[in-house]
Amino acid sequence: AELMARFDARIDADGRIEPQDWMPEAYRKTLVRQISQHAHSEIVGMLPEGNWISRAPSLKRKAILIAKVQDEGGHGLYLYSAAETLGTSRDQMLDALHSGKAKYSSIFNYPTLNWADVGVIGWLVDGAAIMNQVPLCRCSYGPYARAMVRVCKEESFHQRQGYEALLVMMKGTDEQRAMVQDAVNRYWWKCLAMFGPPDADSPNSVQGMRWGIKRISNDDLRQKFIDATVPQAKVLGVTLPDPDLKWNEERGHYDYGQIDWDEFWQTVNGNGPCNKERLSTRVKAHNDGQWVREAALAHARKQQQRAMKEAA
Amino acid sequence: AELMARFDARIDADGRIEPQDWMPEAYRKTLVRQISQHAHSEIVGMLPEGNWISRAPSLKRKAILIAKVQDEGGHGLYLYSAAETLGTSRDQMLDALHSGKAKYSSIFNYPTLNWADVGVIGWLVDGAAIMNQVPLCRCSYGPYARAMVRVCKEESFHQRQGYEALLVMMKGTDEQRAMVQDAVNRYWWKCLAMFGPPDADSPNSVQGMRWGIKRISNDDLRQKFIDATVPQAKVLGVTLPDPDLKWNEERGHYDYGQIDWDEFWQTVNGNGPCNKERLSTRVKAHNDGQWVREAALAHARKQQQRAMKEAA
Amino acid sequence: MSATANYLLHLADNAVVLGQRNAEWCGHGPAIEEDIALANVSLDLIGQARLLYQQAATELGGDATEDRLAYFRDVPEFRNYTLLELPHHSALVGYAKSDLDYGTTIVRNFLYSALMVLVWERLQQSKDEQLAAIAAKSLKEVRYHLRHSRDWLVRLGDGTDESHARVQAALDHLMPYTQEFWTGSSMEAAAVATGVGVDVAALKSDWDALVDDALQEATLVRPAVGGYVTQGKNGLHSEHLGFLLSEMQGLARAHPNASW
Amino acid sequence: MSATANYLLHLADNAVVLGQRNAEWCGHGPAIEEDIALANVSLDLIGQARLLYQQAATELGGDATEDRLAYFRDVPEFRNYTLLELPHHSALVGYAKSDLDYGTTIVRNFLYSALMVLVWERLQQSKDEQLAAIAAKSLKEVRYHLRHSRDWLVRLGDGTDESHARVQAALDHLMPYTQEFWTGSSMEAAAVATGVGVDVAALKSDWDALVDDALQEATLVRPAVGGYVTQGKNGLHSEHLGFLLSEMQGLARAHPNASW
Repeated sequence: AELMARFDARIDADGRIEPQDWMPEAYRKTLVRQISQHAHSEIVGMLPEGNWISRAPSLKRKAILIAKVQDEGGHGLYLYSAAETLGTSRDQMLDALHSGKAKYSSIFNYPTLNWADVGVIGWLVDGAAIMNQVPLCRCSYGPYARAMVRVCKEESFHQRQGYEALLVMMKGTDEQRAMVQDAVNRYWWKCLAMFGPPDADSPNSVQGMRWGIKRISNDDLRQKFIDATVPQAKVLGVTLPDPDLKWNEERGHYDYGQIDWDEFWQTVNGNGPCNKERLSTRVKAHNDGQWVREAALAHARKQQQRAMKEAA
Repeated sequence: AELMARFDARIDADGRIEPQDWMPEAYRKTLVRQISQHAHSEIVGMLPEGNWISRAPSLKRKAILIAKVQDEGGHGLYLYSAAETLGTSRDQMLDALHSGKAKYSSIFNYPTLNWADVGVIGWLVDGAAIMNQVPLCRCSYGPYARAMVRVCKEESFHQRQGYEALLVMMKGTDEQRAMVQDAVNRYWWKCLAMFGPPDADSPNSVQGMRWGIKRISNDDLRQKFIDATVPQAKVLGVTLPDPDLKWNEERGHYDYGQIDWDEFWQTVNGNGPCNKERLSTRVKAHNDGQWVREAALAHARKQQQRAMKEAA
Repeated sequence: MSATANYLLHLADNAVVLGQRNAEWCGHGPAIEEDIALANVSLDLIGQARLLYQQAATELGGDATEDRLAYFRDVPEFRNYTLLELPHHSALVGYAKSDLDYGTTIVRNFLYSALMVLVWERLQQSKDEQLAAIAAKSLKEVRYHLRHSRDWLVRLGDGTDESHARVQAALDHLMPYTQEFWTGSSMEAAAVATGVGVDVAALKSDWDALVDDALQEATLVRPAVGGYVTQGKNGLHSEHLGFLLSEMQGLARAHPNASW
Repeated sequence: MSATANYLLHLADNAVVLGQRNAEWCGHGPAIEEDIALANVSLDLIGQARLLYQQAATELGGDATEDRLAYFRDVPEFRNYTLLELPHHSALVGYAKSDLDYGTTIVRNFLYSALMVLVWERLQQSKDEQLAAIAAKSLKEVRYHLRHSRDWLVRLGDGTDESHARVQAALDHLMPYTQEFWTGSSMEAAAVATGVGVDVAALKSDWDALVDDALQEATLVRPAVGGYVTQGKNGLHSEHLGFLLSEMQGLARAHPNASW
């Protein structure tokens, strides 16, 4: 009870909880779930964009895309490390992913169907992710907060690169403009859903707020994202596929239409267009790589034995 | 000895030997080697052309190419059947192929590098094969001779199709003409080598001639092929890559340059550009298909048992 | 675009995409007989595609030709069922290379042929006389495709433990994609309205009977389906079609002014 | 084409083709660290290719640009070593899909990096100042590539029985392709004559020492080589390059007037 009181006081004072500190089991569990889910999203998120590396239409864009996907792998690594400070191993987390117990961001269960998807993922998907993640830089758990500072910095860079790639395409041929519009049409609503269900239907959020893990509500973040994105879409010259989207002078915000939550939950629950492919691709990579990982372990053991022999 | 005399008499009278007839062991062995080698060539020969099916530049050409490759599979089947009449099984022959003991036509150890290769294989490779094979339609062994009648008919059709495809390309763009010339440059000399070493270096031929398996010498066939092809090349508008190629009024034939027999033997002996790939592709197909063949056998056995039960 | 042209392109795209996939076995089949059989299926499908594209080109007029339609349209313009563009193995992203699985090939050919015997049968009465003629020819071909794939489905299902497991896995993987057959589309509705097309949803019970009968003989379990319904026929494809078309169309597009 | 441009294209094609191959692991590696490492190698190689193509474009003048050189040349114009275009598994025809084998990837990266540390080192003294500058930058990168692939070569060779067998098989498969490094070509001779290029044959004993040292530590046997010597650097490639380029160039070629 004394520990709990000290923990609560630290949270209330906006202080940081560190790995060696005592923390309630529910706090630990919530963080492990959230951080590992975030790590899985980075790793699975390499696939839809990776889909276009071999076909990137210029060497510059190919290099930018490889660098971006590589960064996502790096984010996955920091985040797995952050989760490991809470006493769970990477293998445990990967098992949970591969067995379907752990989730990852549902946005990656949609296919990338044309080259503009890569730009739109940078602009809108990373944009939405940043909105979600910036508040996490002030999260109460130290290692997660610090990982998020680095992640957000790189994600902002990716977002700008994505937007810039779309600007170039919109200045190009009719076919290029059509690609961008097609990609925006397919991704816009899915991005709005990335902020999670409406606050009224999101009971988990309260505890998250209390613990300083979640700082802003789903609906507030969504509104902030829409308000930031509409002017960017205008500059770009694309139409956001929502006839209800218009400025509300009174609210000082953009109004927007109904999100298809049924489709969102279908996808979250495994019935999106690419859920099976994404997961089986990860499982296959893991299984196919087993002999490589085993070799590395075996070699390390042999090295150690040799060192011990020499020392003896 | 009486059997041998009867066999010799039949051969001398240009009669046919049939599966149930007595034949000398060496005759049988020679035929098994030659027919199975021919069958293997058909099967391996599906690979270099199959390489372009997915990329054929029009649906018509795609259909023609699929039909051609399918015919080659069919030729392989008749020829394996013809060889089986000599008391060897398809499995034994395939084992010999897969273990590298049996040979196949060395021409298929060269890569197909542009679309015109498909046409050139039809025109020159099939053309050379027909020259070699037409005499086999009168071969002393009945099943082989009959198989060859059908094979030659289809091959002539393929040759005309190949030539026609090249004619269309030569009437097309500069790039198309360059493709045809490039393919002819790469294939011409290899096709001349298809007739085998010069008669002076080809001791096996004598016995083959005696037995009515081989009817015309390597050099005579080669000359016949060259004499037939040069005018076709002129019509087509391609240059055959041999500066020594010219009409010899006295001989009534075209003279031609030196064939690189060293390169020929290197490739025959396993060191051509694609020997390993061709063989490992066949081996992989065979191994990967094992579960399918086993399933078919298991099902057939079950069917038989069910039928026997019902009958009982 | 006219309802008829739209509908012809749907049928043609189905045929060309599955024809392209089946041809991938050429030289790699489990027995020479199967190399030949699949080449034959592929050849029939390419032949059907040619007739259908030619007819669509006539409908469309202008500079449309069979090859412009097959080689110069992009992914979102293709109207084939998603089922037909999948690689010959279970779920994996498009660029992850994997091996050819004969079970997957057989199951797909079976599920599609079972539909198309019914479709072509009805389309013999299409108001579009050319399409009716194509249907009569295609019906004969697809009956053979159905027999071939059904025979192998039974062999693999009733064969060894391994083959049973593999073909059941392929069935579990592919069956959900057949949901796309039965969901309506404006493209199909328009063709049905003019008497050119067939109402595929009305064929479901016949298809179920064909499938159930074969699965029973093959000792396979029909998986329950649900979840995501693919929409390839509306132009919304999987990531696989892009790779298939890039290989198929590359040479033709590199030489847009060439004749072959 | 000038000797320098020719030689720059050889170096650039090497880099872009191997960069394209290494990137195929992205999302499919045996551990996230390896996904990142191979993406990094790929990124370095694409970066080298860009600088080299830019320099070649300057040499060539006219409408040459880095992307025209990478995306609008055909197979016979590419001058990369055949070794670098092979898929990540042992010998199979180009269109036979198969799995990625990490042993093959590591052995190839090792054999090539061991050469290129020597080549870039010498090219720092190239008479072409731009190339000398690119060499200085590339040398740092390729040292990392060599360390990464050598470390894994040792781990796999000295690891388990399975990994030893697999990496030895990859070595046996790939080593014959290194013969292409040492056979002369007019393209290289011309560049050596002007002081722009390096005489690769003269590097063989240094390369042998690097390779033998690593193989010994990895407990691997260096296979004897002989037989066919590939000639990719002279434009005569394997069947694999066509598939690699068709995927790489397809989108760019479908939109020849677009900027990206």
